[in-house]
Amino acid sequence: MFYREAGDFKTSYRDDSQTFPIKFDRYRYYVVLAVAFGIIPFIINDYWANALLLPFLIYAIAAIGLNILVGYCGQVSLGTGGFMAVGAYACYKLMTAFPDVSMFIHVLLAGGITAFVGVLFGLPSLRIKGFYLAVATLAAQFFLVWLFNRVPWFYNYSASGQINAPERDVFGIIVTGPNASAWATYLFCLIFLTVSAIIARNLTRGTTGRTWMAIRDMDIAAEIIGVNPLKAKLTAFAVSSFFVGIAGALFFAVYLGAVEVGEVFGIQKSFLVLFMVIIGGLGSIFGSFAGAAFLVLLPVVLKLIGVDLLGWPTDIVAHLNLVIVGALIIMFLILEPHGLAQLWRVAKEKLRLWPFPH
Amino acid sequence: MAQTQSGAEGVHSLPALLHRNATQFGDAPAYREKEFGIWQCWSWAETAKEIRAIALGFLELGVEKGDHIAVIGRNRPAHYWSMVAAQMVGAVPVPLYQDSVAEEMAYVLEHCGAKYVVCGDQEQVDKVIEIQENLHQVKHILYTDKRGMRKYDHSQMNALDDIMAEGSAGHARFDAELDKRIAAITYDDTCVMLYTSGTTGKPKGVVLSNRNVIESAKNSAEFDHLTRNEDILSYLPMAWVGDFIFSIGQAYWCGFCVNCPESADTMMTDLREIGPTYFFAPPRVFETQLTNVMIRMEDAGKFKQRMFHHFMAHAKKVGGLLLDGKSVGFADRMKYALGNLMVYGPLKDTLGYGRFRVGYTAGEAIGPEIFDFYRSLGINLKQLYGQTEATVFITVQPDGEVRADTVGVPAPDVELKIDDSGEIHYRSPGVFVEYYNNPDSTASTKDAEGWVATGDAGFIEEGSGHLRIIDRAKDVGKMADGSMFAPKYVENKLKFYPDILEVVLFGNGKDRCVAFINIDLTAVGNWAERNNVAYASYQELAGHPRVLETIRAHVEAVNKSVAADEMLSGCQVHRFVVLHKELDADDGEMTRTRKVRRGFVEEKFSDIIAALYDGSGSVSTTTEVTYEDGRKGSISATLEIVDAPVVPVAQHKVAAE
Amino acid sequence: MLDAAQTTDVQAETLLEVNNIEVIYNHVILVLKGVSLTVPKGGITALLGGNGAGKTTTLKAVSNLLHSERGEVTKGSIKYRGASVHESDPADLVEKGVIQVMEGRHCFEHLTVEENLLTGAYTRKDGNAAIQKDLELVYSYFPRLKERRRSQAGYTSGGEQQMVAMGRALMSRPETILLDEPSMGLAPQLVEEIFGIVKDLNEKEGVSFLLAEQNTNVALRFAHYGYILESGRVVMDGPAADLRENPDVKEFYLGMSDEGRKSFRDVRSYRRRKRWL
Amino acid sequence: MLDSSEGYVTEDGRKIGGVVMEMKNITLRFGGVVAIKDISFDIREGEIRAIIGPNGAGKSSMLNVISGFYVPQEGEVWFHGAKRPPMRPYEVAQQGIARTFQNIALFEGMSVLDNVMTGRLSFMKTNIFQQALWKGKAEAEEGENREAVEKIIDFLEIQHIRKTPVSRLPYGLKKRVELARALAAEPKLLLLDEPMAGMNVEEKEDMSRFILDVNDEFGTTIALIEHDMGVVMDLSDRVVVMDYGRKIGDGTPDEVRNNQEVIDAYLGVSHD
Amino acid sequence: MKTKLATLALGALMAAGPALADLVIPDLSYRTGPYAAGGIPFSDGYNDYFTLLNERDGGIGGVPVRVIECETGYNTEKGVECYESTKGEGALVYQPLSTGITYQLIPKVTADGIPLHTMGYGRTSAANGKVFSNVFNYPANYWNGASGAINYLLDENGGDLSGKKIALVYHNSAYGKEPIRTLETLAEKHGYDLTLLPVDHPGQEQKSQWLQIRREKPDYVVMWGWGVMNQVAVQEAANIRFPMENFIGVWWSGAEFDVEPAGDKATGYKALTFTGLGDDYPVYDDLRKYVADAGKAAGAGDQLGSVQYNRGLYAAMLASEAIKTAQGIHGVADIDASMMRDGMEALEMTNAKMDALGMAGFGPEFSVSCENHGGPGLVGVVQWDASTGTWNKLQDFKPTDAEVIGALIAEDSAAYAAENNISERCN
Repeated sequence: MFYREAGDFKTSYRDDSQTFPIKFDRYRYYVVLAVAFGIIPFIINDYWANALLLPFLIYAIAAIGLNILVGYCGQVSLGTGGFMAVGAYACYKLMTAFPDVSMFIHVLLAGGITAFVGVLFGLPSLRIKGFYLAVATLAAQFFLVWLFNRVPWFYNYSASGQINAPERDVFGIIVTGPNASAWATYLFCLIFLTVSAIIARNLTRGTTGRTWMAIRDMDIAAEIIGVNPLKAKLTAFAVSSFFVGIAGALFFAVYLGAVEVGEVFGIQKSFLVLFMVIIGGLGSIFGSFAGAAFLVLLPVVLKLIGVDLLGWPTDIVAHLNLVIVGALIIMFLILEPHGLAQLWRVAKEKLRLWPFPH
Repeated sequence: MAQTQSGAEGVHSLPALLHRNATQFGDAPAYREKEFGIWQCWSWAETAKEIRAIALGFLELGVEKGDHIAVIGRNRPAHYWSMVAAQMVGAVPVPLYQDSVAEEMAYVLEHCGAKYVVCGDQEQVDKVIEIQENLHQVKHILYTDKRGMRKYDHSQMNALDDIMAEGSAGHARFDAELDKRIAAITYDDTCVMLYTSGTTGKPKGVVLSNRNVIESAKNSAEFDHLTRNEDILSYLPMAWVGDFIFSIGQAYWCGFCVNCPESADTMMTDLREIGPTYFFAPPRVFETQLTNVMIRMEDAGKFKQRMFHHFMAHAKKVGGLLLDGKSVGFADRMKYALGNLMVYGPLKDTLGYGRFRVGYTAGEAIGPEIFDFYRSLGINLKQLYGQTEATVFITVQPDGEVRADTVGVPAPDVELKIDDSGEIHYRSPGVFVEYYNNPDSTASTKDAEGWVATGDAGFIEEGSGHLRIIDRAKDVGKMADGSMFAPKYVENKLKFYPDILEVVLFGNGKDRCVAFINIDLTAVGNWAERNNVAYASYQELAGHPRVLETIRAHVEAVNKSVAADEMLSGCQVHRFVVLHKELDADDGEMTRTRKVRRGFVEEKFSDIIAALYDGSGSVSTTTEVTYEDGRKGSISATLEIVDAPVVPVAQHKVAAE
Repeated sequence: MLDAAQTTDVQAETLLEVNNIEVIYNHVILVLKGVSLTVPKGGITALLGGNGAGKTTTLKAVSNLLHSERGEVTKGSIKYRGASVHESDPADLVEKGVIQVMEGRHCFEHLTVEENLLTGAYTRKDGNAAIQKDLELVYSYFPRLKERRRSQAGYTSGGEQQMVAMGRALMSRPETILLDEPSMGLAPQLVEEIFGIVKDLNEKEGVSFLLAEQNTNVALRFAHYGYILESGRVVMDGPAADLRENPDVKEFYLGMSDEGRKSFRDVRSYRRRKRWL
Repeated sequence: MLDSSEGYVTEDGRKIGGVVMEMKNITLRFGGVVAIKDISFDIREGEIRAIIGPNGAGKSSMLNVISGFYVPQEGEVWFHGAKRPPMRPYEVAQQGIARTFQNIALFEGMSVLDNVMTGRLSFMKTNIFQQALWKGKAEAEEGENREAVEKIIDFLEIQHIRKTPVSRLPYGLKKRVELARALAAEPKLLLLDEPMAGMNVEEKEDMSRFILDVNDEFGTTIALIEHDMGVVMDLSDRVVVMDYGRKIGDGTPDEVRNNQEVIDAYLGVSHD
Repeated sequence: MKTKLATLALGALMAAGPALADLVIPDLSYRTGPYAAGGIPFSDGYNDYFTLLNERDGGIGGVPVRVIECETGYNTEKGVECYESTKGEGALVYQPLSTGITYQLIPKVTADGIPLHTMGYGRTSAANGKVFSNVFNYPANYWNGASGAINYLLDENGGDLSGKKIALVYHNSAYGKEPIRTLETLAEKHGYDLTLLPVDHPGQEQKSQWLQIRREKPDYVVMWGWGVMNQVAVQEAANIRFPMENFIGVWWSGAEFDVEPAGDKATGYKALTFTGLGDDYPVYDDLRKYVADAGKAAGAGDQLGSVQYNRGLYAAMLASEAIKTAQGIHGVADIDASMMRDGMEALEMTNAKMDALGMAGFGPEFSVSCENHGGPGLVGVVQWDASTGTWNKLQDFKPTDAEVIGALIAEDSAAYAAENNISERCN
């Protein structure tokens, strides 16, 4: 009903293949960007940043990464936690080894290293598919966590095996450590998310994305049109791991500040990100955002309502939380197997047709 | 009068206007066509180049001055260009209805003696080839769509693209000749020849001069303040004067952009995409659209339906007033604004009228309900009254004086007079030159002073000066008892019901009136679904007792309202049938502009008319149908004849006398 | 009108009655509008029409398989023996005697032919002996299957898979079989063979068929009554013999012109307007 | 006539060139089952070559050999005058051989447009970094290829479903989209596996028109498997007949039609 | 996007509560998840003590205490969320009862100027007040624990452990890894063999570790476990008939619920402690009167007198005493976080004080200083008797190897200081 599409026509393929071909969507996107970059940094506080926005932004990056692999390329992965850990530990090693280098570079390099590791663990995907691949990535998850626990070099031989993010900056603005201000950490992550989303969108709408989707939908047919399955799958693993690695680095360095690999990057993280992708919608960038928002914010909202508003005991709320989140996930899977993104699409379609029903 | 002028702003012809546009605002869009998934776009400068290439190609083919070049195809830039290119080389473009069957087309081609034909696609080429077997006059066929054309003998046939390429390649040889021919065009040279698809008799070729077209375009454009920023969607038959004047006359005069849809099927989608600012459509388009709106809304949820009807009721109350600039209370304005957000805005947008600035409906009477519906949404839809012979414009409705029951005031430079018999006559710079090769008809239509008889009966309303049309003068007759028989009046009343698509009323010289009715398949089909009436085909639905019952109720209601009119109370429908087929232009029952050919129908279905008058309860009939390729088929059915309640009129008569 | 037109039995009891259904996919895409049809007991009723006309959707609406494809019947009713099928799931319908044989066959590839057939008897509770008897019956209709009873279904040819699918349906002792595109991808003789079996089953076992078929020629030779669907609507219906003689059906569905079969080399890029009247 | 290595001229005047692909004594076995037994035939440049035979005769297996899914145990595949080493299907595709499948192998989760765009893969030269950046080379390349694809979409008259997800399309349209995808690759040799399956006459007529146009206008060599004898007889220049993995006939439609062995094994009565 | 905005709006609404004069103590508890068994009694004790002070004394120094409970589920991310959501309320001190969360919070609290009390857990080297200004881990830390365990074994073995084999079964996390370095250093010093047996979170799966123990037959097993890991370990030990007397757990592995599931077989199992046992203290009379019987007990109210309940009680007592000290130092009743820090740094726990609180001998005597945030590190040993269902004291609070621990603390904190560019204070 808000859509006004009359006169919104395309005279070139460039216009037709842009991310938001509909004017209204495009404006809405600009507004969201303007608010995210221009308004939120000025009103943000520690609570918003650390409890809501940072986890949302970082999980969104991870979800985009996983979505590329699972949603676009159809390669099931349960190793997200492990790959995030690679990003985190790579970032930690870089931060401590090269203290004077910009944090920005560290995070990017951490992503790069993770991409490399991702490719290594993606190699089996050539021979194995589906459930078996899931098991293989699960093995990667356990192996990586074990590795980071086991080899003291990774945690600089600290007594507890924990890694702690020292204070680092980008162009003189502190983005890690306790003295980083909320707006700085927020913007730092937001930039990574924005760029990740744009890159993911560019890749998925172009040749690379189509080869991924071709492999996902029918690998035989993909081969017959000339897709080299090895290349397609490994690029998906690389790009996916790159994003996941960045998310891991940010998760450790900017959000938590200290990480214990088994707890933070355990199998439950893999599942959490996978849930985000599934609930958000496989094969949808927007879905990655929606899924991350849903799973990050829902518990907080439930807690706010349960504990702060209704004054219920924390444990009851915590249990209720689990029940409600679980129920919602199940409900979603039943009612809308294509996730929030599909709901969004249908809603959008309805609004575009408004007031008509079809 | 403008008879002595040498051309508006010094331009004598469409090629000259094209040159003006290409030099003054060459980068502005001139044509768009939806093809290959996007709107392909040509600026005025590019257009000028393309048209020149076609013209050069024509010269290469050997087109002589005064030759007729027929153009048969859907609305495409290349076809419009061909027409202008034809003018450039001094030839006369003759656009034809692309859905004509070969037989019809043969008459026109023979009558104008076209030596060259620009065809849209294989279908048209096939028809021309078939005609050529008997005609042997066509020297060369050009076609725009190459699909399927590969295997044809190309000795007398070419793709338009190819002759453009050839023309461009040989431009050195023809440039001078072309420029000479362009320069030689005068203001009173023939601009175009359009065949009227008369409801009676054979088509007549109306010759329109550059003066007719440019003056009419200029006057009408100024009347509605059209600018070169307008976008129009060209989807009406190219052979119709309306399309010519809007898509070529006004477009060249104003320099606005002509958008061509991808195909007839995608018209509605394309309409929405383009969102024209200036729009022209016969009432049928609006009727169909409104029917669709109502049908789709009926499928909506309860909440949406209630909201829709609530706000539409409000729009009915104040929408028209707001559009006319009348004063409306603040609360009503606010509510209208809310309605605009929730209903009118999105509705206009989905229909494609989001950018609608001004638009016209013409060609037939539009139902007041329908007309008001669009206006209440804030769509500035107006009526005009016109003819091919007048280069469209006779009367138009000025902003703020828009009413459903009149057709407005005389257009600029148009003079009107009503003769004693009530027939409307006019004189204007748009008055046609002649009927081609038909001096008798020319003389009987246009008198020496330039007054043209319209063939319609009407009167000028006291006070407002607006023209009101009663009916086609020729159709008005007398009943056996001497009372007036005005079929259009009754037919229109019936057609305003969404269920009824077409009506033909009979009764001239008889003691009572009977009618043929076509149901609207979309509307009635939807009603059937809602009411769990099963049907498989049009014929079955048309004969369904419940449908007949519904139609009977409509007829009854119309009878009541007709009875209230003293003059016409004799025109009540006593009996009717719902026809087993839709009246169709292919079968000759309608003109290509979808006007009923009363005489033809009367003759063709004489058995049914006889049954209507002889009191039988049903009639079995077999009807011939014609396919586009000329082959005949037939359908047979048994039709039930329905008696409709009539209001006794005796008292009225007594009272009247 | 329908009963009178039925060539087999004027008084035939109506088994399936589809009344004015509308089907919408994904909440917004309208695929069927106002489709009505009836299947009489002991009849072979054909649904004809092009791709996307709604034949398969109609069958799925009857067998309640739409949900898996995000479709739903939003209007109208479907009754089997007078009772609405809307509430029953596909498995219930099988018990009521309605079974669908899907397009593209859908055999259990890793099971043998015989195992595949036996899965069809899954809902039955009348004991092994009866099932064995029916198995023999199926083999009597499909002797090819008997030859290949031990082969894995995935390794049988397309025609055999179609037979397996039909045989499996028979094992549930259905009263009505909804048959979707039985001829697809089959060699000409096989098409004849399959339809011959349909006819046999219909005549000897009294099974009623509602079949969706592209191959109008064959379908109209074997069916008693036909419905032609276009763009989600029924545009024509009538006894098969009548339909075969209809000039439009001839032109558009049988590929016949006045001069006999048209060559596929002489096809035009445009097409005559259909005048379904 | 057929023996001339220089090609031949068809009844309707098309010139058929030299041998593009030659199958020499191909034998293919799955375990103990022989799917193809010592079959040889050739495909000439510009011709429409039909492969017919009963279900299970090994026709699809033959196409799978040509497109690299199966490597025959015996025999040689010659392409453009050179013996072809065993290749992966994507390498075969890169050599200019495109195909469609009997059971349709489209990418169900993608729109029609994207499906056809995948066919342009071999024309995509930008690397992943350029694509991530999008602006510049990748965008330009996308536009150019889109244009090519739109021509094909227009050619096959599937404009109206351009942005529809393939999964929503009925069978017949999917077949058409699959053909579009194969054409997008601008193949030298096009293999069609039952292009007319599941179509009514009207749709078969369309598909015939497309196949003829592709062959004639683009000069594409076509090999097709089809059951509709009307289509096969009308469209094809030469026909190979297979039965139980053996070749039982090879020649012009008329020759094949009158071959007693073919009639017995496949045609049954003559189909006209 | 819409959900997000709604949440933000809701969050803003929450944050804007009325500002009453009160002492805010966040309780980052975990009553759910695999560690709830320990989290619940601790949190109950922590809460109940403050309730007691409010009910009986009207708060501390006349200012009521407001405890904000926030469920972390022992999860670091939720811990961060709890910290961020409560710190704005004027939180005085954090007691997360999780080493993982402690590591997140150390930099944050330092930046925010809020003290963090990690009693007997957390980062051991935080005992060095010169580096860790806002972190306190008195009265004892892990390295005290490790040393205490070894000391006890030394006592049992007449001061000589050379050639003995000791296995460490530990939770494979920062918490479990903490004692490793001390045990290794002590191994060098005392000549015993140390075998490390990590158990992954949550700790239900220990079959392979105990198989290894059965194979290698260590003389002693020391355990750093938490939550469900403890009971599984005790059960497994019983299953392989490992002598319970030679099995000694840290204080977090020495509660009733850790041993009860193993039944009689658990008898003899030993654990370290730094708090008193049972409910035989005068303070319990008041607790019953003002809290439990008044229906104001936290949780189910059934944990009174249990080991971890007593720890919670003790932690709360230390906090309230630090508040009193801070009130004394600054002369303000409604203190803020930085005053609280001063109070904690100046905290002195004497027997007399504890006596007055009705908690005589509940914990060791100690005092905190600028340099030393860790207290004296006195460690006691208790032993389980399944027949009575009680823990019995084997050894009173005794000092640990300050020399070794001190050096390790200095080393680790120096590394931290270097990494984070912290200059030493208290100079």
